[in-house]
Amino acid sequence: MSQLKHDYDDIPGTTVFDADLSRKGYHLNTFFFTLMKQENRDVFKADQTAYMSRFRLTEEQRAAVLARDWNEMIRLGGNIFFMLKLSFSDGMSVQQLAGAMTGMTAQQYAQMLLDGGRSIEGNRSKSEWANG
Amino acid sequence: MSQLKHDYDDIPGTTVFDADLSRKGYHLNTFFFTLMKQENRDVFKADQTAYMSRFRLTEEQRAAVLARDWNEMIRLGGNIFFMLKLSFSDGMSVQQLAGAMTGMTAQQYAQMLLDGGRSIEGNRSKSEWANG
Amino acid sequence: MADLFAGVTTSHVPAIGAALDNGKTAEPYWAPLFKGYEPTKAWFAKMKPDVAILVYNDHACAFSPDVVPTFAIGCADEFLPADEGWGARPVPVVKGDPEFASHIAQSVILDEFDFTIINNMTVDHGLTVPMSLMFGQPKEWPCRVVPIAVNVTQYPFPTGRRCYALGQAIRRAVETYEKDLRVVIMGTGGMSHQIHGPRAGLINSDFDARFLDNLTADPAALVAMPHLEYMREAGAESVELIMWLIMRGALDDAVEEIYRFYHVAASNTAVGHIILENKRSAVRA
Amino acid sequence: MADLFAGVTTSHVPAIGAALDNGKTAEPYWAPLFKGYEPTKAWFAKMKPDVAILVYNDHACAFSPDVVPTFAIGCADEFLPADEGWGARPVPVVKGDPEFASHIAQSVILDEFDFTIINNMTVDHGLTVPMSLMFGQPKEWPCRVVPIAVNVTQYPFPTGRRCYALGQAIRRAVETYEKDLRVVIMGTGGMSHQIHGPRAGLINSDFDARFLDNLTADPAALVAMPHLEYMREAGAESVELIMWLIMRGALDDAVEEIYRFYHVAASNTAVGHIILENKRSAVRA
Ligand SMILES: [Fe+3]
Ligand SMILES: [Fe+3]
Repeated sequence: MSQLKHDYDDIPGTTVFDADLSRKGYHLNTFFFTLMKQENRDVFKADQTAYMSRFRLTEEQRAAVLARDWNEMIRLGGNIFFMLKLSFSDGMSVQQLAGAMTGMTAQQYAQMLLDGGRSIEGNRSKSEWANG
Repeated sequence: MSQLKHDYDDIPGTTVFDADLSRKGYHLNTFFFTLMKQENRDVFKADQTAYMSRFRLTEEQRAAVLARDWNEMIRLGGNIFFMLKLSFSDGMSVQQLAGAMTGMTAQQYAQMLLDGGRSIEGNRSKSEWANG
Repeated sequence: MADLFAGVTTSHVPAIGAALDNGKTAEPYWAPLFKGYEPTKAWFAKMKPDVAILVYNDHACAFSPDVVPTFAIGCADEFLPADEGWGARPVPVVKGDPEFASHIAQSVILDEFDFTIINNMTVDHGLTVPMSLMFGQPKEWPCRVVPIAVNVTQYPFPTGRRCYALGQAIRRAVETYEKDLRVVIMGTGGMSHQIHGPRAGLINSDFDARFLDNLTADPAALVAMPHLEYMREAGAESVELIMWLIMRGALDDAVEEIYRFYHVAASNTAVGHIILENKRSAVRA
Repeated sequence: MADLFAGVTTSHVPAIGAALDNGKTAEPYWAPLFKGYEPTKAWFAKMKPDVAILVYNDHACAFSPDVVPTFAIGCADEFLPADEGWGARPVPVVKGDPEFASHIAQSVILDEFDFTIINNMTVDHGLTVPMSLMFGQPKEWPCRVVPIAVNVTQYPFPTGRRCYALGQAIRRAVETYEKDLRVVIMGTGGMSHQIHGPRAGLINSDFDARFLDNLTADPAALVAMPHLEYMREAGAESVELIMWLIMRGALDDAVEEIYRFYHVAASNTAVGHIILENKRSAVRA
């Protein structure tokens, strides 16, 4: 295994939003932040691409938003708390948003939580995950 | 002498901008802050009263601004660094602004600084000032 | 003299607010949770604090990507509920206590904590959901609030040790405030949860139980825990638990655990809640 | 490895910027002042730092009345000069060093300093006037800048002791940065001045001389000085001098005073300026 840049890089399925990601996602998160106003949400929903053109997003970031590819948004610097503005605008609950990032169906994910949640066993380290 | 609320209350001719003044001057300083944009300065200069009506200033604060009564602005919660936006908008130098609060003419004040500035002797405590 | 007599911690899950606001508290999914807070509401109704120092994290609502304060204190007259993307919660305006907040700010800054003073901000579910859990749905909140916002948005967050020390500094600040005030401090956020990425949905009830036990009895065992351990063991977002250490630092070493409640899960989150009274307060009561 | 080899302090009077921008540097009023910075410009041209950590105070330009951070660090790519009421100064954009700034932020936050991280802000005369004094009027500034803004707008300010300790934490941060960087730290503001109220125009050259002497030789004598003493003895706004202690804390105990300049007055302010090199750096050079 190559040396990790940060201790937290070993946690599987997890992205810690640090300064590097903050720089990468600055304009993306600024875009999300504007969705806290109804008038902005209205304009965004009427024409997502046009609204996003107001912000200095990369092509990848724009595509990830349009596709609602939440894991990809995180990879591109999206911060989960800022992303909630978009998912709330879409009428999603936090459970629906989180579930959408796991590869499970909404029902499977909800059931997992009813059953006590994802176990910590086997989920501490990337070394425990088949695909890291 | 009555007990002072803060140790710094004993410094003559001086107002320390603390939390109490910050609350008192919040809207006044917010108004000053907007003068950092040319378009706002233009609107303000065209009709000062109309521009100030956008902010929740007290009648006393409005009057002090119109009269350019700088000491009064400070008494009413103005912070010197925010007030500089107004004096710079008026084309005053910091020396002209500071001098205007001393009761000296601009020339007298400039000369005092050329001569080494106001002495600390006699200016440490309100007890040294005839009128406190 | 102001008297900080008790501390309360609770998770602050947004879905709890939505359940309340949409009249779903009696539904089978939600009823056990709200039942767990009934004793709390009774305790608050009896104790009648004048002010709550409410430690929470802003979830990217008051603070844009431009500004990330490690510790921020709200010194405004009032705080409007934030519109987090689906309209503001239909809850009362949160009334501040500018004079008390400014006293705390001044005291902790001179005590070498580098606060950011906030004179205008909205407050999100991190603050309003705990208010709803403690007080239900009144027309006006029954106490004033001093909001203290802690950065858990962008790493690095303040350390657990720093948070605990801040609590101690807040205690010193309260003890030097001359007005008669009954003060409670609340630490919110946590417990186990992760709401992003393929590992979302993680819950570690053993971790939570140990955390609750130690919070009352042995907080020294918690202050040295690195951020990594929270994030790895109890989900990335469980690091919000550092805010509970601020609450604990503000209390005496000797506390009585008045009430505890634990519930899995609300939405993605393990809900933990505890009420601690300083033993000296219990004696006086 | 990054090497913090020297510290520089200077007053940051706005009128100095205006004199430069308006071509008045040869006028009798201004010539002695600018002459005093000629050796400094030569020193910078020789030492060629890659980055300046520039400690200053925002004069209510980047920070509205809504937000008052005690310590803020600028992690952006670049910082535009602020329009303080008469248009922005015609100086180059200030280039940041986001990676180095973020490293410092991370290091000092984990070291229990409660920074506010700023990802977007303008910079006022407090930062740009020192740049002009060090570098003159180039098309591009010859080094990158990590701005650190200290609250001296709203009382209470951080204590001198806290500022000095922050300097020490910054030193530790620089020492753990892996890139080869030649770093200088600048503390700006002061010296004697008061620009408000009936006592405006106060200058206390004895105080300033003692401060300069102690800054080099005995900073421990300065760190305990309460805000009251600055404000009373050297004018309310002289409390900006606490920022010089951040510079000093970042240097070794053993420093060599390379240059000193003192001039009364520029506009309302006594201008003080000092260059200190770490002795170990002098050995290596
Ligand atoms: Fe939260
Ligand atoms: Fe200054």
